[in-house]
Amino acid sequence: MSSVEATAGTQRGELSDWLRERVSHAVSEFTAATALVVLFIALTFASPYFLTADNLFNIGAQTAVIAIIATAQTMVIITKGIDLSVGSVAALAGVLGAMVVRDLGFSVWAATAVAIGVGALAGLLNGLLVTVARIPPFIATLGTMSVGRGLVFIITGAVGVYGLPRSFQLLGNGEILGIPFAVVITVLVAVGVAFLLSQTRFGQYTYAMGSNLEAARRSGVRVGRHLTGVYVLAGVLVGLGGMIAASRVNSGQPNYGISLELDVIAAAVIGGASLFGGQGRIVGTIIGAFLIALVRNGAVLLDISIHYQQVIVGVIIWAAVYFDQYRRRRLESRG
Amino acid sequence: MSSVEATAGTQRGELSDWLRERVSHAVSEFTAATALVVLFIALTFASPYFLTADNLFNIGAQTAVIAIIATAQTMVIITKGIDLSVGSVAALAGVLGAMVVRDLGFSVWAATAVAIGVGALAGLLNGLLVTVARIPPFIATLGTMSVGRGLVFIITGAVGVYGLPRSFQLLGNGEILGIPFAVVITVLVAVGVAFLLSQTRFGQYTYAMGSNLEAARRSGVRVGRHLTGVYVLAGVLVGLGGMIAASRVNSGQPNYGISLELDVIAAAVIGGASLFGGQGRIVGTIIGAFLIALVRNGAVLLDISIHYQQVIVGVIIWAAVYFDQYRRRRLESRG
Amino acid sequence: GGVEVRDGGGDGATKDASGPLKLAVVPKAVGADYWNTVKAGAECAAQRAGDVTVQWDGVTAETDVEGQVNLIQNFVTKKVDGIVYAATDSSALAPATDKALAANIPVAMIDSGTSPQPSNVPLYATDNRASAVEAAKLLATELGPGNHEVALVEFQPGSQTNTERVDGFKAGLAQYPNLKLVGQQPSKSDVNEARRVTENILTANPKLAGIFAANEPSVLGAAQAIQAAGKSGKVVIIGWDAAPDEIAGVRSGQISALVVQNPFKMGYFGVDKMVKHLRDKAPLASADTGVTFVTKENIDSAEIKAVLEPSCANPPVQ
Amino acid sequence: MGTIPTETADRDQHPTDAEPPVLEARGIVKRFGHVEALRGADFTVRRGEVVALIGDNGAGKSTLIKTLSGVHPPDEGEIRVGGRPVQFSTPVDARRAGVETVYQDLAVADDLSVAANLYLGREILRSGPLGRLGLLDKRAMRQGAAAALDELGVRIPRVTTPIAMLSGGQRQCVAVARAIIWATNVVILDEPTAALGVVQTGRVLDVVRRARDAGMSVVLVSHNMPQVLEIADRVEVLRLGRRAAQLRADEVTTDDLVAAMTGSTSTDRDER
Amino acid sequence: MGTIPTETADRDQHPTDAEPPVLEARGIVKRFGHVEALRGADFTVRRGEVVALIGDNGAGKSTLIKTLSGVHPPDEGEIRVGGRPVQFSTPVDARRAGVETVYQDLAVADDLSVAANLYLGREILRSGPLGRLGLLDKRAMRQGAAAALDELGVRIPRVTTPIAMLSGGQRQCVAVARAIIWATNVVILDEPTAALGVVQTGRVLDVVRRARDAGMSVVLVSHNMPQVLEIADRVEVLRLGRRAAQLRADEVTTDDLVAAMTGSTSTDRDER
Ligand SMILES: Nc1ncnc2c1ncn2[C@@H]1O[C@H](COP(=O)(O)OP(=O)(O)OP(=O)(O)O)[C@@H](O)[C@H]1O
Ligand SMILES: Nc1ncnc2c1ncn2[C@@H]1O[C@H](COP(=O)(O)OP(=O)(O)OP(=O)(O)O)[C@@H](O)[C@H]1O
Ligand SMILES: [Mg+2]
Ligand SMILES: [Mg+2]
Repeated sequence: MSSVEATAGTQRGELSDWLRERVSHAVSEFTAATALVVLFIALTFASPYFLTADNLFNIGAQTAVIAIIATAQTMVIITKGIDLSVGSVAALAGVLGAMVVRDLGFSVWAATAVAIGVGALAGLLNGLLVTVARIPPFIATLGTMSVGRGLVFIITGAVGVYGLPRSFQLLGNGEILGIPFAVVITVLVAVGVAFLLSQTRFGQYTYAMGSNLEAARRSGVRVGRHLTGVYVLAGVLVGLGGMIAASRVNSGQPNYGISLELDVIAAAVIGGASLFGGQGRIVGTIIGAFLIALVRNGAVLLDISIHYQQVIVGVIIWAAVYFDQYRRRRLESRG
Repeated sequence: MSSVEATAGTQRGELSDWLRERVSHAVSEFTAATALVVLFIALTFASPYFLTADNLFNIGAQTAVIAIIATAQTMVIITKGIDLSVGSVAALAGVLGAMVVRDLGFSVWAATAVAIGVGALAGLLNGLLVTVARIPPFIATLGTMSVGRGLVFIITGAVGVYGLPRSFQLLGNGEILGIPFAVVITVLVAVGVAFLLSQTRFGQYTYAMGSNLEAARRSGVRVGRHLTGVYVLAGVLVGLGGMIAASRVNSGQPNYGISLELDVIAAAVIGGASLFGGQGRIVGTIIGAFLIALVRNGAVLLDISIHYQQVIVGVIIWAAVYFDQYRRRRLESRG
Repeated sequence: GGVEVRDGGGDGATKDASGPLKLAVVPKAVGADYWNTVKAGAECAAQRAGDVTVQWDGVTAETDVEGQVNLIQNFVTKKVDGIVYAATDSSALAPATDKALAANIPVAMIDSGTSPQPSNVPLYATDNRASAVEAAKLLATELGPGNHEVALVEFQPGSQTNTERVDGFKAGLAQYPNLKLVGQQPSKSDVNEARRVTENILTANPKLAGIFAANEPSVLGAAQAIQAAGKSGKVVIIGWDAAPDEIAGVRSGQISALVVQNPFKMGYFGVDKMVKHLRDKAPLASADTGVTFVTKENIDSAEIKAVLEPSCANPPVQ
Repeated sequence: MGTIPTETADRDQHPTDAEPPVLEARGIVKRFGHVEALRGADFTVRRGEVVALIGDNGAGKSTLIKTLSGVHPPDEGEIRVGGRPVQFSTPVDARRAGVETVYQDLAVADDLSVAANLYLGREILRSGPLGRLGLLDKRAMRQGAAAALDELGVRIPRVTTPIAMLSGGQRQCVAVARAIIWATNVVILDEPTAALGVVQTGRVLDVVRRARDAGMSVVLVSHNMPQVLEIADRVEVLRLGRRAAQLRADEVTTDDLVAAMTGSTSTDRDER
Repeated sequence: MGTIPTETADRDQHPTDAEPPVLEARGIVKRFGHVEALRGADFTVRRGEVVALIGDNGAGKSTLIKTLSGVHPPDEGEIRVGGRPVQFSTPVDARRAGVETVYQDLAVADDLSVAANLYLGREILRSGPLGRLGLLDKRAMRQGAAAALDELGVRIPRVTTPIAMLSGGQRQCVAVARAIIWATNVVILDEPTAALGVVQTGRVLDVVRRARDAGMSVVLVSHNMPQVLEIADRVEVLRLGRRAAQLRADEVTTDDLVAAMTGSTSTDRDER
């Protein structure tokens, strides 16, 4: 209390309050956004093919699924959780979505509903394991990951689901006003979840639970129900992502999404989410997802082998988190 | 202070102290051990091939690498860390170990030293990232995982290292007095690390850092150096494990160990290690590793497909942690 | 000293097995159309032989070499009557084969053998490398004279089959100086990934004229990327394997040619010869199961049909 | 000793009181496994009074308070609000009954702002259909929080500052303010001034007085006997999980309180 | 007011003292980014005295103590032990100089036993080559811990109990005991009794007196003014990161202390 202390929230302070809040959030994303811009400019100069509408749309569509599932992961990470089951669940959703189209003649929309339902069920399972059985999220979702993958293989007999009608490609390959449909969905999902997290009670509780679960409980938040809700909503997005992935390749792939969890956790963390809970924003996660996608895209454009890509992605993960931590420490000590 | 309160440590209390300490530790391992025994007995009855010297030796040899690397993982988990890079680092160590034999004519022992050195270096890198760059372990080792795998491919040109002399199989396929050499190494490693953790200052500091890093620091523990030491030692074991794995398949496999981290974390957690740090014992981890191995072995003997195995392993992970949490809650409330 | 490598040598003598037989059949990995055709072949042979059960089990990824070593070992423990399998790694699985032989369990290899390959262990396979050289030739023929840019979509760097096909393709390409390899990216046997890398290759090389995709998911992803880019028919695809969607691609002209092995025959031979060996003491001898190049022209020929749509009623095993 | 304390066993000790106690605990038993933290504890809060709840470390004060605020449902015994038995099975129930608590282990969410913490679990939603979707009226909450803190005289930086950036004393002030703002019946404060400086302590005690003057009842847990005697109207003493004494603050000395807590007087009937 | 406090600016105020102070801080500056927690703080501890360090919340008491115990190396200024300048860059340095500290945010390892916590950083190793390998003599530590706790009169369950199972008061006792056991020169206690009951507080104060009687110096941080006046020989007041006053405990009243802390007297020369 020694230095700065003002009477709370005077009218004069409103704008600067608003700014401070924005700025303090933005720190987390600043490093990632800077890296994204630098990489973008570098690639523009390095490859004549980079800055073309086609390529940018491709990047958008390629990143859509990762971005959507990373959005789901971010919500879970904010609650101090983690979801290792995203890859299995996305595969399960995509495969079942494809099967109901092929075997039961469902429309693509009905199939999407099925995929989302599968994701929601898996999310519900994760949520109940965490809240009712009180299994830590890492373990609960590790189990779901294993069980989910097993189920995908059992259901499909380990064979891809092929022979789908052309309409199945709508979500993944369709366009709307020349923009990939998958990109439109991603934008809607990201904006929607960002809005949910920052402007609604649901979002407020999500941060509160990640910050101090007991405090949230004692404040009257029904933490069991609410935490389960976060996992279910995450599952819904994972199911949607799995369906888009299946649609993009016009088939249900039982092998889809192996080690996808690491990619999406990396995206969230690069974008400023903290594995200790209570922190993270969707805009950062989206930036993180595109940063990784851009590295991959750029590597192919510049004909850099996959092996160097892995090294580069690793170094970017280190660098992003290092600089973020560094800036946070500085900001905090300026606090 | 209302109920039990005695003057500290009277002579009379020594034995019961000793017992209490043992019992409280054992809780963590009780569930896993019970499951192991039950499974063992069930398999003995279910398959005539199970309880044979050959099969038990095989299980031992098959589990050796997982058990050794899970031991390394347990040390890291006790410090409240996690090491996602074990798979990449084991592959790197195995591949380099194989390359020095093939290309430089090293003996198998010298190659083992090289593999261990590679592991130690990777561990040092992880340790420095965590302590000096202050990157959280999950992210630091996620980066190492990506970079390590990239390096393996770059070094090998994505081709397995073949053409090794028969002596290269010593660690993985050798026998000593009829016991697989890998099993002997595993026992030595497990006993050594268990001793280190429970009986030495190094072990004491490891638990102290995982329990309260700041307290350890203020108590005069050189936490930076010591934490780095834990990662280095873990790296040494991972390098050794990678070498044994390479020896078992008589070649350096660049793809070795993909998603190995999940298996070894599962083993540690089934055995009672807590991802929140400060808790975990090697005996539990070994039990966890064997539990998973037994499921895999039993599934083949009973003609259960790989897909069901995944489901079963997932369920076992859930069950082990659920019962452990349940017992802990009961024990704690019994105070 | 007391430490020595366990010797895998055995006399190879087989037990008398006139009664029911239990065979383990192990693919490189479960989860692809190709291996399911192998399975169909194996089961067909078992059914025709009568009183033979096939236990089909495998690891989930071709890269899980150690997992396969353990699996074979567990089958040895279980004392199956014979093991028919495809090695994920030629060198790594050699000791596993030795251990089976030492336990008097005969072994037959399908698709991929071991190195060294014991003389009493047959191999029923096609030569991946030679077939990949042929694939390069097909690509060159399809593209015709003039300079062309081509790309390669491999699947799992570091796995042996991948290495053989990539080596073969590059060796074949070396004979055509007018073809320039401008891109090489892996799909990790994931269709989504195959599509992604192909899209990026197409962006980086707008003049790309041909692609060789080295396995089923790679082909499917590459075809989809090319279709999405509106370049169907303009970029020649030479693929591998014969999943239904690949066949459809050949019919529609998206895919110029497919290198098609005869997985049914591999599975069939593996089990059939093993049963004859066990029951009639017939010696085991290797055989080439052959490779077919499927194009739009020959796709409806009876011979190709038998390979593409194998059925136990009329097995393509002559 | 100034007065002979009322004995615990005498349950219906105020049959003539016109108004029933606003909050009352009767025979509360709470076990944690084999530890019996409360062994039939009684506790009474009347309208408009400051009751101090004192007792040795581990006497069960915090546990009693947690049963009164719905954090730990009791194993036995009953809780009454305004004379009517109630079931507090979650913190929400207690808050609905107008009981607000500041816990010893401060329960605030570090990453949320001061305003968000003040309104946690009671967010103001936008009016209209948007509100029904859970849309927050952040502006109203900021202004409400600023106004409430101003009114209480609590000095805090901007209400948008995350709690993590506040000092221990400031966090304590936020927690107390939060309880006072929402309480309609009873405010329970579990050692609220333990970490506070003299000035800050004075401010919290001022707030307590003001709450009482506004007609609320305040329960204060404290180990600081002079402070207890200064601010409390009545003192209840807990020992070994039971009520050991009820005392009027203006009739006792610090030594009486200590004696009652440690059981060194004749009030000590409940020794096991 | 009982006495005119010695002014801070007068640095060489005791040139005639025969013995130099056992521990002394001169002109310590400590910044956390833009926050200047200490702005040239001075502090003196003489042999065999109990010094109370008081000040408002955020005055910098804990920060000063952390510089004295090597947790935060100061940005400017110097620390002297027995008159000789020293550099405490890690807690180990301070401990080597015989300075032991109980921190406000208790630094104990929950999963370790009481004995292991008492010996943390100072483990007894087996004699001989095994010891050089780091092998612990657990039995010796158990017995040593039990004996030390007995001697201090601290009541704790078995020394093998993990700290996590102790009550807050018991944990505090372990932390205090640990500091007392190892200190050879100075024991620093940062609000050690904040969470303690009257009885436990008394016990800690007893321990403090015994330490002084054994020739050690004790630094006590507290917000409880009566307690400060009861136990301390001397009081140093910190305000806004600087020494605001040095007072003799037997010459001042609580009001003097409060005045010095809040700066409402003539001692207030250092207002920024
Ligand atoms: N969640 C819990 N699990 C197990 N035992 C508990 C729990 N909470 C409290 N206890 C035990 O119940 C008894 C009473 O604890 P409580 O915290 O109510 O005491 P208190 O009077 O508040 O003490 P203090 O003055 O130290 O805050 C103690 O023995 C304590 O160890
Ligand atoms: N690690 C830190 N980082 C940033 N600021 C800090 C840090 N530690 C202390 N401060 C700031 O330094 C100032 C002094 O804090 P300090 O903890 O020393 O006060 P104190 O006198 O001990 O207060 P209290 O009586 O509340 O314990 C405060 O403004 C505090 O916010
Ligand atoms: Mg309490
Ligand atoms: Mg302090």
